Amino acid sequence: MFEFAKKIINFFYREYKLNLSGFHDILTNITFFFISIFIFIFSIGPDNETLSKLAVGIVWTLLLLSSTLSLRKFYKDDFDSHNLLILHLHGMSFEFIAILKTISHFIYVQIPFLVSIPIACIILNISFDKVYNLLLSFVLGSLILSCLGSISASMNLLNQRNYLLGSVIVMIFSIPVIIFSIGIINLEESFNSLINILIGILLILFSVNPWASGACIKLALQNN
Amino acid sequence: MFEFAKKIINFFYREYKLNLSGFHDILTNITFFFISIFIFIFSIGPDNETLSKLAVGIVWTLLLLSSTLSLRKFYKDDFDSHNLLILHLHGMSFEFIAILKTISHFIYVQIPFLVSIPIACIILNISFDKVYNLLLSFVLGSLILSCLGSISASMNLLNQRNYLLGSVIVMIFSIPVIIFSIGIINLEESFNSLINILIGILLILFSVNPWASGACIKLALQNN
Amino acid sequence: MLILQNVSLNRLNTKIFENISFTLGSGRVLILKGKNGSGKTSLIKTILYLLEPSSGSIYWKGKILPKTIYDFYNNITYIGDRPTSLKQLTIEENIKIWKKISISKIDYEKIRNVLTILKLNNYKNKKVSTLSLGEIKKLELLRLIIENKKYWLLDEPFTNLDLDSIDIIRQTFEEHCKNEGSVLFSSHQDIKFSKYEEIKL
Amino acid sequence: MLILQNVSLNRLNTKIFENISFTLGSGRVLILKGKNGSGKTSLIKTILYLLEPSSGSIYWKGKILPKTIYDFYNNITYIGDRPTSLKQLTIEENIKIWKKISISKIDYEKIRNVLTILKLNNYKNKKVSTLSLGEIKKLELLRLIIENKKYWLLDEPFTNLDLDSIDIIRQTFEEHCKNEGSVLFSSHQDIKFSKYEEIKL
Amino acid sequence: MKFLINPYKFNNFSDTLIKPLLYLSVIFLFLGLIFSFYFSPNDYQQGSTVRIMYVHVPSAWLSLMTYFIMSIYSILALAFRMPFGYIVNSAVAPIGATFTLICIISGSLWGKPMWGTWWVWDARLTSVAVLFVVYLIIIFINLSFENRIVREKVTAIFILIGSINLPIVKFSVDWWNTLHQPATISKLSKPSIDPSMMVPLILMTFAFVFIGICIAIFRIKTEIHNRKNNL
Ligand code: HEM
Ligand SMILES: Nc1ncnc2c1ncn2[C@@H]1O[C@H](COP(=O)(O)OP(=O)(O)OP(=O)(O)O)[C@@H](O)[C@H]1O
Ligand SMILES: Nc1ncnc2c1ncn2[C@@H]1O[C@H](COP(=O)(O)OP(=O)(O)OP(=O)(O)O)[C@@H](O)[C@H]1O
Ligand SMILES: [Mg+2]
Ligand SMILES: [Mg+2]
Repeated sequence: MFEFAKKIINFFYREYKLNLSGFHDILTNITFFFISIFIFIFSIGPDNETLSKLAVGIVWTLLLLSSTLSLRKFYKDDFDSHNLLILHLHGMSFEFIAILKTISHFIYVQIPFLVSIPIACIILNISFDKVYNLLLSFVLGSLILSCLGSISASMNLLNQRNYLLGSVIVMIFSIPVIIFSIGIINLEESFNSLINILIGILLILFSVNPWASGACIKLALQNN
Repeated sequence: MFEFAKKIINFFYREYKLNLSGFHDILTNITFFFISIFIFIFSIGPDNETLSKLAVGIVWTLLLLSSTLSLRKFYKDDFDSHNLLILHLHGMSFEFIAILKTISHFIYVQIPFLVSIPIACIILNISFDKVYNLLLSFVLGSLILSCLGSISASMNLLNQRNYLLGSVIVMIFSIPVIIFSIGIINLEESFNSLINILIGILLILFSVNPWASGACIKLALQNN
Repeated sequence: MLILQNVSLNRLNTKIFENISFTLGSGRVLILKGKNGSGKTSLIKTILYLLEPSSGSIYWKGKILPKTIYDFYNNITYIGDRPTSLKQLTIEENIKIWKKISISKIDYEKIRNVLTILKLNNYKNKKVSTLSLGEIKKLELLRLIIENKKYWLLDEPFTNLDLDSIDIIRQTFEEHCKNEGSVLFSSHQDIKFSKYEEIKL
Repeated sequence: MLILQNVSLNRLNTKIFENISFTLGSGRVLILKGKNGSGKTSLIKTILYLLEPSSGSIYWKGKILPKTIYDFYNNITYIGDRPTSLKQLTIEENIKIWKKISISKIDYEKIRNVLTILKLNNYKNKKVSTLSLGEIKKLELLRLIIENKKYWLLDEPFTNLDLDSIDIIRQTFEEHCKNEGSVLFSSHQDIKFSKYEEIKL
Repeated sequence: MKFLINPYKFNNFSDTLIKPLLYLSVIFLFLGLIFSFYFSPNDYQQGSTVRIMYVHVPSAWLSLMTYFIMSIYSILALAFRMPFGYIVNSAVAPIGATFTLICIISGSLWGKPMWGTWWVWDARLTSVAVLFVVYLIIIFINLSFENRIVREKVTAIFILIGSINLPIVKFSVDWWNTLHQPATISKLSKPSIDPSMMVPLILMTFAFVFIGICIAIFRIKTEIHNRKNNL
């Protein structure tokens, strides 16, 4: 049991080493995020009211788009260098690897974003009482995106030709998520029920993800 | 002379094989573009007026995104597999390779986007008299982004210390370009002078790009 | 003890190998030999049960394999035919990661000794991407020492190595066998062991 | 004719090799030998002028090198130590790309013959990512035939190959030398040529 | 009805079926075109643009129908392990996509004179656009994944998840108030449309159905043939 916990910690240590040296990817993402916000401000004009009305939607879309930016790194590098295989031989089932990878994607890729959301709120004139709801929905949403990303990135291992397809699949599945989360911020009365729906989606995805990703990784290893 | 032309054509043949395994890859690109627009609309809301105000910003963001998405493929794969070196040994200077790569990035990554812009105009309610100006500014803008992308991707090959220079500063460079181009659509009077500024930026970048990228590639080959 | 019984493998509907049987007990060296494309790498992957044999069965400690797979994994070190070290990190960082991943209790002194023997000690803080091919291969082989398992499965461990290093590795194998370990590897080169068996594919 | 005169190289302020001099004329086989990390790959890259020698000079057809570099490139085929074929494409597609890139006038019949000799003919429509390591290496070496240049520079051309294939490649080298070609390669293995020189690094 | 789930039976049965179907589709198309251009009245509001309806509505129905069929076959394939389902899925998806595209194009051609724009983002139109994208993704998955088993499973699962969109397309006009026409013809009770418009509509619908079935048969047969040779 103790050894098991140690394994998990060590996995995250490894991911940390991997992602930190690729820190420029995270930076690229964040820069993309802010530049896009600027683009919108310039194209709308600094009219405060429309801006704060649209702000949440814009932030959501940007979150989604930039998490598709990092899809390629999700499994590809480790797969190509056979490191997924080595991890597996150290007693982690592919399903377990998928879970850990998803969590580490959330920690190392999504969280830097979540941190920058309050700043985005300031720039976009979102009122501060909404920030709490916003953050909660974003945390749930980005966990969902991590799960979707894991599934589609593992599917992309089987498909060396068309890597955008993974992004497209993630995006079409995230449409309902976006609809719900936007609803959360606009209709404040039904906050709890909508959050519950989001949590429901998250739970479903979180339990489907290991099996789907694990199966894909296994198949990819057999074919390569 | 004739052989030289042949070399260029064959280079593009190779790039074609690398980038597109078939026509459906281009279609996937276009689909990606449209789904992104969908997602914007789902999150911003279907109000026609705000939409047409935001439309140009949306398209610009997506253009920026698509060119950052493909940055990794720009030189990295060919560099890692030593193919850049092989091309060089076939009599192409690194500067020349950079020019050809930039053009082929424009052709195989940006053009599929540009083709879908007229349709995007329809679904985003941009009035048709603007389409010509819009397309002109997008063609210029995406050429500029290709040049910037080439520089940043080649800097990323050096990756160890210069990553900040690589991705982020180049993205910041794209801000003035975008501001100009958005201005082009909104202020119709000064159209010509703004276009001229864009052309100026493009010319500067187009002549700087081969030297900058070529030097980076050469340095990267020495250090690797 | 690992036993293969009449194992055959198909990939994409073509037969790769047929009716392979052998036993890998403690203290033994097995060498896989065969032409290019004869299926050495595939056989090793089949033993690891990454590829499912199309017929025949593999036994580990008397039980049929997929059942006791994690116990099996717990007793082997596999080093494949391509480098797995992380290129953007230094030798030392890679070793640290491997130590953590395999929860190895080996002390750092011993690793340093091995590094010195392999002549890698001077490059400890060099990034893997700036090493020569042979140096990378030697770094890979270090995993054998770090993980400290009983069964070693290796795919072409001697490529890119110079003659001295080959001899060091050979001696390591022999020593491992004396300590009741066992080694299975594929190779195109002729390496002389005091006691070994060959499997022709 | 390629002449190296007292060439030395530093990388990251450490000396890699010093005062190397030799001549590569037509009809000759030069073999670079040396331990891991002794600088064989670096020397070949220096000859290609990808690394600038820290002292000494390289002459091509009597002229100092960086001046006539493209003429030099026009006369060599370099095959490095890692595969350059595109993994997502088939063998045939790769050959087609190489033919186009080098504007080679070789007819397809000849390539097919070579493929048959190398036993790759059955895999023509298989993707490179599903080939075995040796098969990939043989595919790489096909570039020698496609480009049809006089000078061949190769970095460890025999790794991963089985004995038969090594012999085929060796014969190809010998034949190339008979036709006034010349070959420079690095290797850890001992390959017997009828006439060759060794350079120790 | 075995031929609907067994590839060999299908192959034999479709050989006898294909000729009459071809004749039928030509006849119905001919009649339908004649009726819709000469024997149907102009609408008192819409003028002659109402004739777009005879293309728009059948193709809209068929795009939904095709997807529904694909969902059924996905269930058959996944739950009852009938590989014929996978064959149908990969053969029929492009047909459905084409119908959807026809629906969208004819709809926007109709929308310009009626609503003043080519496109609005109301629930019906948006959900049809999503349907089209779903079709496209199904096609792409079929083209990009090399491993056949993976490809089939992924497609089938994707089709099933995407079928959530079907009721949204169908009932969006009832659930939200939109610009788009609510169900008038396909209402369960009594259709509220003039019979003189009903006749060409029905003729055209049958023409589309037969054409669709013919193409589907051809595609399924080639798919079966391909699989036989690859295995
Ligand atoms: C691009 C825009 C459009 C799209 C994507 C679209 C989509 C659809 C779809 C999917 C259906 C089938 C619904 C069902 O089976 O219940 C349908 C039916 C129909 N559409 Fe459209 N439509 C569009 C534009 C229009 C326009 C502009 C008009 C006319 C003003 C129109 C009139 C109708 C009518 C009358 C029906 C038959 C409704 C029924 O009785 O079931 N549509 N459309
Ligand atoms: N992923 C794959 N899918 C289909 N066939 C494959 C795959 N990988 C290898 N093969 C084929 O299986 C055969 C055996 O390959 P394998 O890699 O096991 O050979 P090997 O004995 O290791 O050869 P080498 O000595 O060249 O390394 C080869 O003909 C190869 O083309
Ligand atoms: N990019 C680099 N930057 C700095 N040092 C390097 C770089 N590449 C190689 N070296 C060092 O230069 C030395 C020579 O490397 P080289 O690759 O030339 O050796 P080699 O003789 O080819 O060895 P091998 O037989 O293992 O292939 C090694 O010690 C290596 O660590
Ligand atoms: Mg092998
Ligand atoms: Mg070397």
